[in-house]
Amino acid sequence: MAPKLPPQHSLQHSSTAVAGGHSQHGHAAQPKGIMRWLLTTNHKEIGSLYLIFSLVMFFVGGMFALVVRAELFQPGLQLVEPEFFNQMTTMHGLIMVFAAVMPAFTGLANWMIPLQIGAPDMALPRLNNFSFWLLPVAFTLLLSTLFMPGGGPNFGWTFYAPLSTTYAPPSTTFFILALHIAGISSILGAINIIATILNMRAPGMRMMDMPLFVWTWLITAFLLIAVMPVLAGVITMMLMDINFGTSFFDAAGGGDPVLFQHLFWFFGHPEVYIMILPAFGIVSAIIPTFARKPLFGYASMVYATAAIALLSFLVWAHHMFIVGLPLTAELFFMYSTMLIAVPTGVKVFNWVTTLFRGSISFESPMLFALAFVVLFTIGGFSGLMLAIAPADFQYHDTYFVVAHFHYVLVPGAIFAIMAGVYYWLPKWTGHYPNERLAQCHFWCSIIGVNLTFFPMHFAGLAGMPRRIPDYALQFADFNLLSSIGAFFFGASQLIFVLVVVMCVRGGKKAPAKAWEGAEDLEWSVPSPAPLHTFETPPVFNRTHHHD
Amino acid sequence: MADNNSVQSVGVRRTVIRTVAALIGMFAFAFALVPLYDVFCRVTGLNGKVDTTAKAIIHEEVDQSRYITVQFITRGSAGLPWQMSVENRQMRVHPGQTAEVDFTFTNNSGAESWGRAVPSVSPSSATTHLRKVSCFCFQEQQLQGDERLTIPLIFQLARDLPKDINTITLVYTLYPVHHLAKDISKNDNNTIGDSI
Amino acid sequence: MWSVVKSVLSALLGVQNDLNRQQDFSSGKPAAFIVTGVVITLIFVLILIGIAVIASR
Amino acid sequence: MHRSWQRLLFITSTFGITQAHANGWNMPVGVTDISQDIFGLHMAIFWVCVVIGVIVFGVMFYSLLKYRHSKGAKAASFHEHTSVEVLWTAIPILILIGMAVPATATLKNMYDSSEADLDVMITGQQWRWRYEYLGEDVAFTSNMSTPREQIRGEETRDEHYLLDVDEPLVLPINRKVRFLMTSDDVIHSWWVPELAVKQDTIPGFINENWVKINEPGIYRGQCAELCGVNHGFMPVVVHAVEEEEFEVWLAERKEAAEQEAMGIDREWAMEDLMARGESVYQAICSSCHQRDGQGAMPAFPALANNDQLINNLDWHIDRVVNGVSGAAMPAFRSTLNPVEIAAVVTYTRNAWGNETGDVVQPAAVAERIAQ
Repeated sequence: MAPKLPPQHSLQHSSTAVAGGHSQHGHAAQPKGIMRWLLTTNHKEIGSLYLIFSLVMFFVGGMFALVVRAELFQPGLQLVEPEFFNQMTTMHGLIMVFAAVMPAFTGLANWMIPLQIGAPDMALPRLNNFSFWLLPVAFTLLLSTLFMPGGGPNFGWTFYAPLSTTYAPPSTTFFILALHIAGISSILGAINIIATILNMRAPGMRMMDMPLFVWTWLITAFLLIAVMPVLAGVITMMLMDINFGTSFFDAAGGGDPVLFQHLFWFFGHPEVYIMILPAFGIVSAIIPTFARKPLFGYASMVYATAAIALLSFLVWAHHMFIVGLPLTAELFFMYSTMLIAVPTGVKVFNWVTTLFRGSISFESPMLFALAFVVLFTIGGFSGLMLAIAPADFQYHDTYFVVAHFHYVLVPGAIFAIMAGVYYWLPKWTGHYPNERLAQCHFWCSIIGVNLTFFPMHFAGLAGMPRRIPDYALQFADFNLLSSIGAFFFGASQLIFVLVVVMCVRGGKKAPAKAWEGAEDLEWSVPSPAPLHTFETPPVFNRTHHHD
Repeated sequence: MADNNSVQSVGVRRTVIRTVAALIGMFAFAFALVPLYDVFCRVTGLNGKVDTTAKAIIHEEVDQSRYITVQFITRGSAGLPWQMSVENRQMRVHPGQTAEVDFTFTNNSGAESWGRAVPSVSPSSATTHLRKVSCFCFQEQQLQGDERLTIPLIFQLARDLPKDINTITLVYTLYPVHHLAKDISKNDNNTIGDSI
Repeated sequence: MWSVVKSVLSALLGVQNDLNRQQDFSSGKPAAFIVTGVVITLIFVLILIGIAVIASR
Repeated sequence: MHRSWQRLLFITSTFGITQAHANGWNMPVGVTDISQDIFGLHMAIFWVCVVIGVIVFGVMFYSLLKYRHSKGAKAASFHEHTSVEVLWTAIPILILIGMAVPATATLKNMYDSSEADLDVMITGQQWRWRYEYLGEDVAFTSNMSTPREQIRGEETRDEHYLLDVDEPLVLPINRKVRFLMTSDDVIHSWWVPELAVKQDTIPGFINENWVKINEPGIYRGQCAELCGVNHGFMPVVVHAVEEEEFEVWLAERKEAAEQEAMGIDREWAMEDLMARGESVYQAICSSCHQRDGQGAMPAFPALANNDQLINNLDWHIDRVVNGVSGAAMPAFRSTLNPVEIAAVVTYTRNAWGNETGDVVQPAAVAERIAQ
């Protein structure tokens, strides 16, 4: 999420990273200006592009959320019509999932994976450029549907058929196309990451020596490879239902609307883990650094991540407890969902045990990581409650669910991204972020997040359904609090932009090893990291690592 | 170093080929899930989906010890000017007994049209124990203008019907069938100015 | 073989100590672990289905 | 056995928070055995989470305070401990099994809809509910009755803002009522929190659920699945009454239906049709075509000054009776009776400047519906 301009002086630095690497032919003829960014194949520049893009989209999606919260500020319809309200909830979800969180993780992967495994660049640099530039195309197309006749997608980010097929606005075909392009971008990114991690590690670095961020991203990339094609399949079926008269999801033609949900959640549940596993990796890097103590149970963490990824394919129908599944299916998915709490719990216990008997300091990355552990766990608890199928008959499609997944995604995924940005900013820019402002950002965000999402638990339990533009009077107090919190949270993210911009432009100089307890390979290159690093593979020194 | 590079690029190529193969496989798998799901539904009765192929009557001893109430519900849908009615809205049968009930379709408009009755059974655990020997729901029906057609449904409940089931509801929803030539007119209906 | 199964089972629980892990990774047969992992996952699914079927009786 | 286990859970878990329900902060306990079981499960898992949370966060914050770098804490270097790891894997599994047992029992109970005394078919439509008492010849639709002026803030909002309907579903207490649920268009979800019934209604497919209400009262809920523009405006109201009262009500409804049926044969005056038509229009049609017939493009065309409608009476009746396939316009042939269809057609043909002067008689509509 950080707009970080790669160092302009990098050409002089190009071979200083590790002595001996001579710049390859072609570096001298770098295009300038816009063409440099359009054509760049450098993993750091592309990483920055991803992060800038996702930050912009984070604010676009955030604006949509604020429209929703403004309308829900008090009962009655004041600002927008229900039709536009539905477009806003849908777009908020789509943009945040596909254009903010996922590209932010890909951006961090682009920047950090080569640095953490001692590779000179990603395995497929030109593909890397292409997969980034697909994103602006996809989301310009998606956002443009808002201006088409009939409006943009208005059927929720889960786009259940037949509301998204037979009863959808005409722009749905463009929505499908946009999602296809974004999906291809994610797939290409995943291929690149897998190829990089499997083939480009520094000599001597085995799989079990890799930092956890690399491990979690490897598993995430496999998840992407497995489920993005399923999403592509589902939206292709929708496209055919809408335009070519098939009836995959239309009961009238012998299809089945419930099939859509099975297929969607077969993609959708692993997708949830795609958005959280890299966050686990970031937090697992930050907590040991600031506790000055090795990560507790490194191997368990890797295995738990793999176990979560495998289990994520077995739990999809817990999103569908009330569609009328047979009893046996209901029980199966309840049990498998409850079991996923075990490896997730293992991770939390490992982080807490890493803190135990450490030597802990509280710089801004650590604050965000600690908030992640606490608030993600709270989201996990409500997830455990939702797993109890009979109780889910009451929770399903209420604000309780909204509270649950926002706790997992906002102070979960997004806080982890911000923690990662603060953690690696010294490496990217050569300057420490302004600690006072960063702490201010942290405390504002903590207050804002909890004020926004905690009351939603109560609203949901009291009976408020999701995705309604207006509500009964007994929900008024909760919504008032949530709306105030949302505007406060939104405004406090401007501090984040300020910190990042200030950090790019100057600040306290950071040494190569910017944090006292940091051990991974990225801290062996100078800060700011020159444009080209590890052109000669580094010597991997295992004693500094996990065993 | 050049050696190392070529080893790497071979590795990268191999990884790319494998992941792309996996991608294509998963995309195909998504489409394969459609028929798989169908088969799965019919085998397990999930979703109350009924096997739409005729079954042979199995001659088995009628279980006189219990009665099952079978309810019939007929529903219309938008766009098809047909009326569907059933002679008895419910009947009581013994498991193992073969039963017959007449359904009447009436086309209320002057033009011919095609329709299909989509069946659904509740509770879904009864689905696999319901044998339809003959059903109008197996295929699309055509009715001429103002035509009235009576078609019997012949079915049998299997003796091994779970003991806790005492009521079975069969629901038929009539949907219009748009044949290729008619698809264009269907799309016309979707255009704004035309519909009310 | 038994040690492979044991390692995969402990991996599913997310529990493995460094010593065993070193042994696993020096055995140099990743395929064995992957196959065992997939088989154990399938067995796990079947057991879960079995429990669900029995419980729904 | 399961039941006593659940009662125990219920009693222990309600301890100390009996006021939560009254405050509207927590899930309602509800008025059925199932809803009480669910509430028990909810509170039990909640307390399990609280206890785990206190322990985990306790250790975490203890470490954060005790082992501060600024206080000169020296880091230890341990990074694994197999027996502790086995323990913290095993304990959650045991807790989860402990939760799964009562949850399974409740779920099985919820799925047992056999031996029902009354069957009600619930059909979701954009954006209203239709209720049919199977075998009783009583059926009606239930629309939100909260006036538009309250939504727009032109009037004070009353106590049951957005949760009031013109015709509630009336059910007897102490009797097992089976719901058969389906939909005419998109997926809806019928939900009443105090009955703990939430079930998707799916076009072309049938779902089952059941309820046995213990206490008379009025219970309110809403559609829980996004179903289009007016998803937020299709409330559910259930009026649970004593069994005798229910029988009386059912008899009255049957009689009223017969009265209505007789109305088909008589000749109706234009004013009567217009008056009746206006109330039908505002209840049923106005959510899409708007109160003034101006429609909401592109999905809902205007009826006022619609040339096709004005010039073609047959087409107009056909659209109302048979609907439009693949569009939002449902077939009203089984939802509205011939009198209502005739009235609403007459009304739309003579309102908002559509001065055709046509009077459509119920008998003509009835003939169209069933020959």
